[in-house]
Amino acid sequence: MSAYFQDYLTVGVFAALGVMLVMMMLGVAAILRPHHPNPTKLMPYECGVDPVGSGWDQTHVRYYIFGLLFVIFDVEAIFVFPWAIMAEELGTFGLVAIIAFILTLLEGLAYAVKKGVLRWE
Amino acid sequence: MTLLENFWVLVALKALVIAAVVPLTALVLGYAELKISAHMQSRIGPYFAGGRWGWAQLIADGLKFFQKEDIIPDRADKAVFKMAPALVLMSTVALFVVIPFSPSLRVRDLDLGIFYVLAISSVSTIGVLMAGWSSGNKYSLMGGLRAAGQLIAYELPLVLAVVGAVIQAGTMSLNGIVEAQAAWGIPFVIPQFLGFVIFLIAVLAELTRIPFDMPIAESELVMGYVTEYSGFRFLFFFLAEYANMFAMSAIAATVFLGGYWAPGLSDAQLQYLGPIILVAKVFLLVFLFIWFRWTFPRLREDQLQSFAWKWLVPLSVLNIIATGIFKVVF
Amino acid sequence: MVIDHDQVRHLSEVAVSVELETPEMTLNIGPQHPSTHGVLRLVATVDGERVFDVKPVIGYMHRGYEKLAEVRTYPQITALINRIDWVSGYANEIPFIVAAERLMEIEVPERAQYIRLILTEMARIASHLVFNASYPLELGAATPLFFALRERERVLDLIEGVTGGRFHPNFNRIGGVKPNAGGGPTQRKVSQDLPKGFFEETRAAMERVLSVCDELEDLVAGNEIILARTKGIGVLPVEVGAAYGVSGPNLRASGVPFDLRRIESYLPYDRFDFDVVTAQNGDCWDRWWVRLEEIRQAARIVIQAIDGIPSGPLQAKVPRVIKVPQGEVYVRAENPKGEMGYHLISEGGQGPYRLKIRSASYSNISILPHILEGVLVPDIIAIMGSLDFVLGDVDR
Amino acid sequence: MTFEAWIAEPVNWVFIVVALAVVGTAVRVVTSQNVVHAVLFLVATLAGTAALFLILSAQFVAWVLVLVYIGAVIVLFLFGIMITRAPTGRGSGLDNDRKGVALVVSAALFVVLSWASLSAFGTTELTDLGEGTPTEVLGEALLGRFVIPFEIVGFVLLAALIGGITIARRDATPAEEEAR
Amino acid sequence: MTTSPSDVTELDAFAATIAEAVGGEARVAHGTAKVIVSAETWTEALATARDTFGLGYFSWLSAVDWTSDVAVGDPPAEGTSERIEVLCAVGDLDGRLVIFSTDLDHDEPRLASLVPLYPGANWHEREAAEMFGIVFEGHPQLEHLYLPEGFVGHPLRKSFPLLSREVKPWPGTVDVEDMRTPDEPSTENPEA
Amino acid sequence: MAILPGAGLLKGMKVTLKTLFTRPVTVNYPKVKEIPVPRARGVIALDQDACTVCMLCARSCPDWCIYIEGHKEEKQPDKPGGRVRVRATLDRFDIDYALCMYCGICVEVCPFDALFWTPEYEYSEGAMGDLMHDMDRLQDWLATVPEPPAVES
Repeated sequence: MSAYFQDYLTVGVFAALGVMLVMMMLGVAAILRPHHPNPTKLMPYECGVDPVGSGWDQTHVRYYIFGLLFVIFDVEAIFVFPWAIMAEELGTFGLVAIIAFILTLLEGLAYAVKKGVLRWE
Repeated sequence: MTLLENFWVLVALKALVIAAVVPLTALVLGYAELKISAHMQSRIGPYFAGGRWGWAQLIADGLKFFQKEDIIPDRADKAVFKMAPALVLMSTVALFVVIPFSPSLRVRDLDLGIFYVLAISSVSTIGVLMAGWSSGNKYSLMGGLRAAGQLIAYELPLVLAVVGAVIQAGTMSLNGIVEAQAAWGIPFVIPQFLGFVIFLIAVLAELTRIPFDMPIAESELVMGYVTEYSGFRFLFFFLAEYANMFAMSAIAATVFLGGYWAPGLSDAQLQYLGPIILVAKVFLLVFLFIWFRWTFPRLREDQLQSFAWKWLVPLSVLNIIATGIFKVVF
Repeated sequence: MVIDHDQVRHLSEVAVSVELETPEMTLNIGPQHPSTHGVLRLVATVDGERVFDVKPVIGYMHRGYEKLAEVRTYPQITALINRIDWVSGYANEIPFIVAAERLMEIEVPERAQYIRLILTEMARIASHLVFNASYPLELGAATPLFFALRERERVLDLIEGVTGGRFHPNFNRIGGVKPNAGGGPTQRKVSQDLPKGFFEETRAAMERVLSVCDELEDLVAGNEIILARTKGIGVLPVEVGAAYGVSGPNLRASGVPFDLRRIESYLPYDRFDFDVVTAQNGDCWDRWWVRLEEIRQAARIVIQAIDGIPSGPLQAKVPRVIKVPQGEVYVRAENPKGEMGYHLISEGGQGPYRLKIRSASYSNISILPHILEGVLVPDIIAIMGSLDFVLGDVDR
Repeated sequence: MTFEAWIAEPVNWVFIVVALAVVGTAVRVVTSQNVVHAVLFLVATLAGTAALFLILSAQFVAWVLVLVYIGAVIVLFLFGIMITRAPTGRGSGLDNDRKGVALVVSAALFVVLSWASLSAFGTTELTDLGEGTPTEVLGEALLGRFVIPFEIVGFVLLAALIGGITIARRDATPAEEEAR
Repeated sequence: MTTSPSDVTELDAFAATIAEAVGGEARVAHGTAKVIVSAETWTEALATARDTFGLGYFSWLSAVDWTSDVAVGDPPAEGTSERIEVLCAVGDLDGRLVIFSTDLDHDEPRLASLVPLYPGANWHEREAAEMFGIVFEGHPQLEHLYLPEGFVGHPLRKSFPLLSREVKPWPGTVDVEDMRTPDEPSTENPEA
Repeated sequence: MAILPGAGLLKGMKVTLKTLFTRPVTVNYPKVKEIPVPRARGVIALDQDACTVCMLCARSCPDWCIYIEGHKEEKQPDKPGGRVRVRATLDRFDIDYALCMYCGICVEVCPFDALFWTPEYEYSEGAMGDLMHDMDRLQDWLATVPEPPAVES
């Protein structure tokens, strides 16, 4: 098996380990813990009064626009990585190209700031 | 082929070690937090369990959780509710894969190292959102949404802050980054101080610790996305929080503070001193986190967003450009 | 291409008003909530993090003191009323006792008045320290809590040393302060004068209080995060506050020197040199700052009082069984939370015919629906906490 | 390469298992009665796809998938669900009667895509399977041969950003402008 | 010093001026100024107080149940006419305070609400309404404030019994012998 | 609003760091105890011999938590020819600490010095009913009554 596959098999094993830890510990605890459910206990907590509404009411996420910004800048950041490890080899041309790329997007951020998007209403 | 060279035996062994290390870090860091915070507040903190200094306090707490009832609210989305802590813990455990403890002691040295860390750590947010949404509780939902909002604000500075170090090291492998610092003779914190500060702030936000703990903000949202969790499921969030704190501090120490490397030590010495050096650096950072937590209040959601977008992102981009120019021109 | 700006604006408004509009959610804050200081319930109508409307629901702790007072004798009522605002229990007794004394037309000995004043100011320090402890906690900082409570312990120890009670001193008697009690098997009825060493201990404690004020100022006042969370938040204009009956530090933070210690004459405050602390903006920050500064002023008064305390009897001559002559009187005092007053109607019996208790927190939080309109959820806590209320004082 | 030879490779078993899981969760995404569940199945689908990329040696792309899609796009999806009037509770009916049409369209899409990729890469064999493409190669390609498209991507992202801001946000009223 | 404020005469004059302006009667005793007005002129009187005399600080509002029909406590000393007296204390920020008073019918007390004048009267009127059964006309939300929904009775009415005292016998009734000391009052329980 | 990490944050950190190296003020409670002041109202002690069953305390208690029963007893004269005295004897003297509000009125009104405050505080119970202290238990507390403190004049 190649080292590459070993790498990611290990990652897979560890991801599984996280889940297994949860299951194992819950399994052990299941033997010890009591189980006496009653309707009050199973009620969602709402500061001691009966819950109003469903708990799944829609809420106004005011930072939706931030989410949008984030996706776009995340993509940008990812494009920077392949350059970053090769910065020296790619030389001035690479540097100019990546700065042009970054500045293009910073312009977007500046636009967002100017438009007042980065404020909550 | 000896037994130890077999890949599966080796992976199983490492998995066992990490399975022990994760709860252990949570115990040690949790205890450190209890004691340090107590003394910062002129209290003596835990003193009963285990006799001296109450060293067994968290072990007793852990045992207590074994006999706690597992309550899943009847309004909850049960499948998602049960999955959420597993997902959070999974991403935490997976983080431990790449932490290099010495030149050879590590689980795996991934080629993409730091990039892998960033990707995996963003997964836990999905777990938090799941926990918040599935509880069927308003505080949880708001907490989950705040956690997600926080992630989108601070994931970016986190990603951008390491780019500078990657440029300097010319690799994304964590071992490679440490070796680059060793070869250079100074840790990256000195040339990349700005990057380091931004990374630390972003890590604090990622860990939802004060001053960025709006997702759990107990004075507003009771306990945020973990409000409905009890017993062991609650413990998993606790475990994940501290294990994550350890892992992220280790990553920060590796990328910016030279990891297992210390000046003046030979490779052979680093082989066995490495883990101690790394843990010492981790504790330094953890102490800093604890110190922040017990000194500062929390920001408001909108203030945090603007802080990230108006200061951290432009600053980290500037840092990248400056580092790039420095690297290419000089 | 020409962009039709009207068109764009129109589209975006549609997007905002139709798609992004969400149904309102009712969020309960309390009664069992970490930051409501007991059992207060706020029914908030929120949209995301924005609050439209807040309806406080009180009464979870209503104990009916006004009714209970109608069936009790005057000494028994004194024991009850220090439970109204338990954070500054001692200060609650004063206006009631003074009200009864005014109807009986009793002149209280000087020394007793000084002791009352010293303990009242200590109660004020204790109460404001609790505020300084809990307010940063509500903004997320846990440590100031312990610093403030650490020094409050010293003050409470002093109060306990004199009165025997930490929270509920029950130390005032009509005509003076508690003259005696079973003192011990060998020395029976002894005087309850200040215990030996009280003056030095008080002086030392006031030093500590002043130094913890500096510490709190370092921890909280300079903190940029606290400033961001409190400056300009929950601004309360004076006229609005007055129309709601808001009093005490909350009103002084808005800029008026409305301090009943200067206005009324229930205790000899006119002999002391102290500043009435006011601030200008009336926001959360100012309310915090006024209380911190008032601790310093109170410590100043205490030190002046122990320096100038006269000797003499502790109790005026009063009949063994107290009957208050017919009449009615309203006496109000500057309590740590604001105006605390008792409207006492006596028909000549051993107990009052009617006792109306005007408590400060009740009026102070009645302004919540007004002041919380349109704020963010985290600000609810910041503003509510800055009003410094005690549920016992609200519900009575 | 014969099917026997292909199936003899253990890595291809993994591929089959993961691919089946991806298809299964993808089906659940569209059949799920609850939007949030659908999104969570989408997470699983994306994770499976990332695993497929890993098998195909494209490790950078795989983690990009995790970072951008699971870490960012999914969060955006969940936000979107929460701010629109989409029902998020349990068992809220999401069905409609246009399943047939959708099935035909997606089948057609599948055929077209399969045909396109088969005709383009059908005979290409991955020679360095199990090696893991070094990211350096990506960097060289991106800033070398593909530098023009790379810069264009920057502009496309900028356009997306400005478009998003314009649509999702109304301009401040003069009064608000004043207050700023 | 504690028995009377120093500026009694000034207070006397102030109360008299107000009483004259609102057509009421002023009574000052023990440093407390009280202006008695009729129920019809209630809102006018307070509007005058607020606008003409600058009494913009709303201190409190409450009521007294004057009756000889008492379930607990002592009845008034020399009998009284049955009525509900509403008291409202308003002041200014310089320290003057005047208590306005008006008498209402004992069985069906009604009074105009002060909420439009003083928003702070909201809770005080709600409290008075549930405790005494007064109807405040024009109040925006005359619901229970302290008492649970569906509570029957008005607790601060003198005829309302105190349950805790009804269910438990008074421990002081047990008597071995008459140990009354000369200055001790009759063993009448002051609370029963 | 933008926040730059500034001097204020560092100032606060200095305070907490300084406290980290000072002695804590709390004590290790069951092992170390803080001594309450002599006047502290912890629990009420009863001197049975001094009590004359006058009921003053029970009558003046605001929440009726004192229960007293007694009977008359004839006491023969010490020396022959003396008068036969009638003496009230205590049968029951209970204080219900679940109800008591520690106001101290009973101690104050007692004309015969039969009741005393003592600062003892460790008498919490698992069940509310156990907080009813009978006369023997109250008598036991008498040993813990401290000397009154000296006073300032």
